[in-house]
Amino acid sequence: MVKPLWIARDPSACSGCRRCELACSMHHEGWMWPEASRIRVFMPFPGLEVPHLCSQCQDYPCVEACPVEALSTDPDYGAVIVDREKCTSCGACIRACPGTVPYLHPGDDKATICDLCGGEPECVEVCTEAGYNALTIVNEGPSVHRKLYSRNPVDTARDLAVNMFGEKGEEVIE
Amino acid sequence: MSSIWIVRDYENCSGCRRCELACSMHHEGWMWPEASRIRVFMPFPGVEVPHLCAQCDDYPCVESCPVEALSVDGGTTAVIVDEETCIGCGACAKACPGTVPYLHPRDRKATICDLCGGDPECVKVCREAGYNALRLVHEGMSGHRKLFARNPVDVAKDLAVKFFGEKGEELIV
Amino acid sequence: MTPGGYAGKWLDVDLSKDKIREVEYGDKVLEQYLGGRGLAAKVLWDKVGDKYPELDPLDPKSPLMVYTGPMTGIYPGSRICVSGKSPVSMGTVGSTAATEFANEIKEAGYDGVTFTGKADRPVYLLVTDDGAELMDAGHLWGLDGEKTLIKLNKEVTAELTKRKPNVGLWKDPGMVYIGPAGENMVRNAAVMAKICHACGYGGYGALMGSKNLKAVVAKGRGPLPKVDAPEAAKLLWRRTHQILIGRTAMRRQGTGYAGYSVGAVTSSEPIRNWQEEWHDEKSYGGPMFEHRYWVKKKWADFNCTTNCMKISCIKTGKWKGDITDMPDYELQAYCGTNFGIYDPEANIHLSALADQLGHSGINGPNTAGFAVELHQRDILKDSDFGFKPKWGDPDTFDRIMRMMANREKIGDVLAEGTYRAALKIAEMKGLKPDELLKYAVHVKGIEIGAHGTRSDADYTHDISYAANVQGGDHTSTSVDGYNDMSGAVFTDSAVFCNFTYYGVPQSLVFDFAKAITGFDINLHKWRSETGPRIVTLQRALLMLGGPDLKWTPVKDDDNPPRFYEPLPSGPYKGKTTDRKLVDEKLKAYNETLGWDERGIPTKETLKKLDLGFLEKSVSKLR
Amino acid sequence: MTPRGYAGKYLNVDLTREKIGDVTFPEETLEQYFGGRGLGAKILWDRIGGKWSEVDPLGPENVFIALTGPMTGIYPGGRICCTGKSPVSNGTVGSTASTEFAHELRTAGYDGVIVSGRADKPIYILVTEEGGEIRDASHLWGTMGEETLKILNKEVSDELVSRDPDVGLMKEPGMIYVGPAGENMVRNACVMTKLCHAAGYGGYGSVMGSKNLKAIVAKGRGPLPEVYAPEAVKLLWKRAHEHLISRDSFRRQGTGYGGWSTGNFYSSEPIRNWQEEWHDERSFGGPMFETRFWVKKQWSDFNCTTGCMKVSCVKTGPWKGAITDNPDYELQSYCGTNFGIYDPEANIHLSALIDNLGHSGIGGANTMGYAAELYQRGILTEKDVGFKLEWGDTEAFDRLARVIAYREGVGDVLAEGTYRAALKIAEMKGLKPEELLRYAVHVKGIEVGAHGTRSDEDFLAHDIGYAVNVQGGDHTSVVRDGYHELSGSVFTDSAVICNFARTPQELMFDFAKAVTGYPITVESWRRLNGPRIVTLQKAFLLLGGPDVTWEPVRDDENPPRFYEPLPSGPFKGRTTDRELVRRRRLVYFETLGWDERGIPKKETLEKLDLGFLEKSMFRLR
Repeated sequence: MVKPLWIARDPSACSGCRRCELACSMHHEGWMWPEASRIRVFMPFPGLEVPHLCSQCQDYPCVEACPVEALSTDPDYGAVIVDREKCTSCGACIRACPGTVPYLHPGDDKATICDLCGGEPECVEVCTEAGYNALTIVNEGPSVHRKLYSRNPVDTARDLAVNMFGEKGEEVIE
Repeated sequence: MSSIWIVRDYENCSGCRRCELACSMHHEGWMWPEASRIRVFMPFPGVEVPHLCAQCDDYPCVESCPVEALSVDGGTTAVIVDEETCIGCGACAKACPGTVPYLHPRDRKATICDLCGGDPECVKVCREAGYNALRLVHEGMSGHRKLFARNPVDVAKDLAVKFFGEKGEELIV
Repeated sequence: MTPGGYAGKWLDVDLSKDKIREVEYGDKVLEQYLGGRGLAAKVLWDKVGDKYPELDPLDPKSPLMVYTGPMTGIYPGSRICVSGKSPVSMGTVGSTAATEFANEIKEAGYDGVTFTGKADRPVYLLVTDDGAELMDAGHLWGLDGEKTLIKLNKEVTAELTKRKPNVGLWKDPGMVYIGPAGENMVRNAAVMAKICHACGYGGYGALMGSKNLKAVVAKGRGPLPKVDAPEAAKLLWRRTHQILIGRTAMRRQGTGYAGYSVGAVTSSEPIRNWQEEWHDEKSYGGPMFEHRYWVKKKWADFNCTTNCMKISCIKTGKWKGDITDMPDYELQAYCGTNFGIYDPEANIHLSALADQLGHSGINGPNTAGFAVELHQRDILKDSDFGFKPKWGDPDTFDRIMRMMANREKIGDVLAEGTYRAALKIAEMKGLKPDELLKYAVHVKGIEIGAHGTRSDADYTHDISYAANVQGGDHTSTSVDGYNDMSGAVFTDSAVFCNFTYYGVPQSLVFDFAKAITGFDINLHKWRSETGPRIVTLQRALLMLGGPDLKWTPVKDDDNPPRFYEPLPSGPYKGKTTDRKLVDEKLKAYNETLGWDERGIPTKETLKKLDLGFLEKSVSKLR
Repeated sequence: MTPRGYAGKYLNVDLTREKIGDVTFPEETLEQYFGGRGLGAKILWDRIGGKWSEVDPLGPENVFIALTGPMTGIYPGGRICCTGKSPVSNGTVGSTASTEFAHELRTAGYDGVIVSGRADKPIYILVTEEGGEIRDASHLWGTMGEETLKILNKEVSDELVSRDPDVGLMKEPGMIYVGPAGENMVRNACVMTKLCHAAGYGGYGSVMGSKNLKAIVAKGRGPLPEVYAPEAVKLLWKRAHEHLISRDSFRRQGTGYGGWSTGNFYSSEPIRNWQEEWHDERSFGGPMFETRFWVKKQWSDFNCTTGCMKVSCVKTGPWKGAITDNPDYELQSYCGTNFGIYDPEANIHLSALIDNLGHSGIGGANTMGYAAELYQRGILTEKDVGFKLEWGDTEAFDRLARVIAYREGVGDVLAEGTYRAALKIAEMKGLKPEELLRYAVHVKGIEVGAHGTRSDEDFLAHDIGYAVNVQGGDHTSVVRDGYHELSGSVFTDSAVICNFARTPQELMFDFAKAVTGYPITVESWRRLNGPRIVTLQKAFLLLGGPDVTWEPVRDDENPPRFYEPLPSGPFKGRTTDRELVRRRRLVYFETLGWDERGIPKKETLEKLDLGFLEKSMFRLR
């Protein structure tokens, strides 16, 4: 059984500091590279920051969609693992993902997906250190709700806008 | 003991009132919400406001006491009530900009937060539950503190507008 | 000497004669029935006795109990229990809701109130440290839940401040109240609290309405009652909270994510009056409620760190300004998928409306769904409604719920609850009752909670409702006559929240109960003696029933007909409740509880459980 | 080899000839001037230094420069620095604002954008890894800040996705833009970004407006520039954030609590155009903003954990839908107490309006307060203004802001900024300039920040703070002693990082050294880099022109009002000590190696490697 670990995310608590992007890219790429971070913070309108990362859907649509089996799931925490040699940058996993989370790496153009840092995500560390708790580790097993979190960040932002700004919220995002 | 203050973030208050229980258990020995030095008001369900002493820089309550029953703890800056001297006249409650002090249900003595001598119980249970509506900070005296001595109904009116927008203005009358 | 956890005094209010007395119950009765659901059934019998079958629940003589329990306020998740002869099942239901009223009335020095008689004008009872008094509620009659609460809050706080001006600020009083549905004696109306909490099952809103009792308000300044072993209680209090704080998913999602998962995963969610139980509408997922509508994500009741409650608010569009909780799963299902609605905003509106009108969020919409299915099957026509009802159309159900609350047109018939409405409509349309009862999803008159039995993947199975003395009440379903005796029967009698019971080791909870009360109370004794005593008493009252209907043993100890139709869709397509298994387990259940094969308590069992006083009436049933 | 910490090239845009190319600067220049405020001054000298006095700041020859610094994006609190010849002071100001535009530019491979000339129709510049391009902005011209941001966000995101469709979701671009005030060349208009962030001082919004330049948008996907010692930087980065996270009260309050405390504690808050500086209106206290209006309580800029920004939203009443930041202290005071307004809701509305119009929250509101005082004193009548302009009347100041932004009626005069408006109105009314300049609270044309010097209790502003500041009334770069502030605001505006994200100086300078590899120390910056930049800016200020040139010593002075005794509060009767200002001015000039009139001496110019200034400075001595 996959060890229970998931990154619970609360966009309304996100401050927009993007330290998760920096911590993640420093960990995986060796240097600050927001666009190569597995977690990217979208800001369709100032104040509406939405951390966007893989939710490890229990039916893994991206893994199913890959024509060359470059994607697999890690046995411990159920993260999606990308085999960068096999990946042909065709973008099938991007289209298959309900939230369009994967993207092609600006460096090697390969599909880039969160691997949960082997169980101790860097993004969660810097977020909890700063006390925002927009990202928190929860010891919960796979559930159907995870896939629901895989949404287009603009849709999440539209909801946040209404929650924060009321009626005006409906006008701030085209 | 460095000067401390309890930061209160009303928006995070869940309404569980464990602070009332922890405080009364500490001071009275048993669960007694109405004898807790911090009391959670709920003018409308969902709009909970923890109401406690803010240790104003000019201590209007201490000044107003006709029998000098109130004094200030030099270390924690908390207001200390001398129960023998207190005659339960309620002058301190009237003098307080937020009407925080109240007369103890048992003996009608003025009851005000003493910051548990520096390690407040209410903050502990709030932090334990992860709400952080009450946070302890080590900060010197500041004029801003007095601004937090507000009537909980006024605070609730503001919270209601933030939560519910226009509807918020009708909820707390 | 009052046992630990009890204030020691109960109020006995005769509304006809405006007389308020204080009564006490001996240690023996308290140890045998504890409080809430158990004590209410005993007090009901003591007041009515063998004339029970002739007593019309909505008659002034019918008593209404508003009871706490010894653990209320002290154990996490304090609730109030409302009970009496149920206008719906003719038995009794321990109907609970979380509200500060519960700990406030204990702080005022009372464990509960028993109402009898009927007030000549709308009144509300105000309980304070100085005693109880009846106050005029003329200006509150007819108001919806929200306005009632706002007005009462201000009025009572002002009154208390006037009486004791210089004690400092008065905190807000706790209260339970009824909405228009209760006032108009809609049979399954609820007793409301805190805008969106409800004692939903049993129809006690109608009972309050029948007594012209608009609300019961309490404000106390005393401590919570002393306990038998304070230090042990404090230790167990901390330990319990640590466990509750550890349950991250429940705290984060509450039941607000189940509107999607109960349908998609366990295929046991009511869809269009239970015609289906599976759906995969992603638009109805938890995040779609959370991001757009939850304005408060951690809302807790007194002394609870589960904070499973959330507050939703619609800020734009037609229903701008609607406020309710997340909505919790039962209303996400019944005011959503049960209407064929998968839009969170419409669901929040209909849930808020059900709460404001004072409907039970489960029973009211069940009847509304039943009515629209009758229209779908061409038994009810557009003329009966005054418009063309459509599945999935929020306005349809908005109008039906208002019509039911105000008893307008077909609403007057539907206000009698699904079972009686089915009988009445059969009469009106000249059809055989069974042709309508086919679509009525209820057990013993009580509309079933939003957990089906057909997929068998949910926690509700074969005899969960069939053997349940509280009929369709999903919060106290039957299992095997032993384990379920220490479930809701215990939590509804000690009166604290089910959600803070499951997930905490039962041994810890019973140690806590012992530390509080000092009674010799443990898991086995509760499962083999105290639990069965309460359930047997409830069974007797249920089977005595009357005056307008009586349940037939065995025949009515069954699931609704629909629960034997195969599931039409989803991963469990074709599966249904196994009737043979139901019969078998029902026999085993009766046997375990010492009832005969028709489910009537035997003479020996009554004696063993110290229920001898029932023998005279029960013997007539055998 | 690209210098460490730099992307390595700057985008050079000539709008008249629509020519776009890359330009680089020798490593020695980067080591001396670093970036932002410093490098901007050097570029300006190289481009138009020779004919500085003749260059019209609102003419095509002026150069609009948006620069980052080596530490931008890497050190907490990334910002962009806008500079050029200032239409307000005729000198230069390193005007910074926090924005994603800064690090997006760097990840696109550029350290800055240098724009000269003037486009014939409204355009905006898009910078990506493929380079810079000029795109039509006619559909954007005239839109308010919020609209511009929404439309551009969508337009550029769609464009970039269409160019590379299967790369996955494209994050939003970063952008700086101007509002109607900038388009209509209101002199002190600012460069806006991220809805409510502004490069407020210097009036560079009008410079963009004068070039028909509506916005500059950047989107990069590369890493942040390589640094000299990566491991050291990562360690220092962690320690810097630990320090920022430890400042609890500032993270909680941001500057949103200042609207009450600056007035009440320090008696240095502008009230009704600085007629008073003390107030005790509790309705304007921090909690009154926080509880009712702050819908987001920790809003941070790129790579910063201070989270001093907050998002406010007015949800009810006539101004329903107004969205802005806390407002930060400068706008709480200037768009609040300065108008005699103590209602948080009105203050949020006016701050949001001023941001959306593209006014500078300080400059624009100072001019509006000035007009209101002239109205109070009867110099400007209801006929002149077109409506009643009473203190505390939010509607009136709402209209006034729009009238100035669209240069309607008296707005056209007031759009020239407080100083020039004073001169013009004196002319119109036939009064002596002094009679009008008495109420104008500016230094070197730049309206003074919301920190008065009279109480001497303020934590920022004291005697010569503004008087000898080469950026005039700019409160973020007030002078302390010609020594400390050089390693303070001069450094942060050249490294282009946020003033509020300051950590202990050794940590910041170790960080700078680890990023660039240059042998920077606090000492070297205070003795060489700092004075060099400030002296170059002083030269620009002295050359001045074409319409105004500041008189040495006479204009190195506080505004007249700062010598009137305080009329109220605990420091009633106190005022700035003119004699102390005179003495400390001389000490300041001496510290920086300038003569007693503030003209840089020949040997100072040699020492600071500013020999190229000698010819023009000689003429002034």
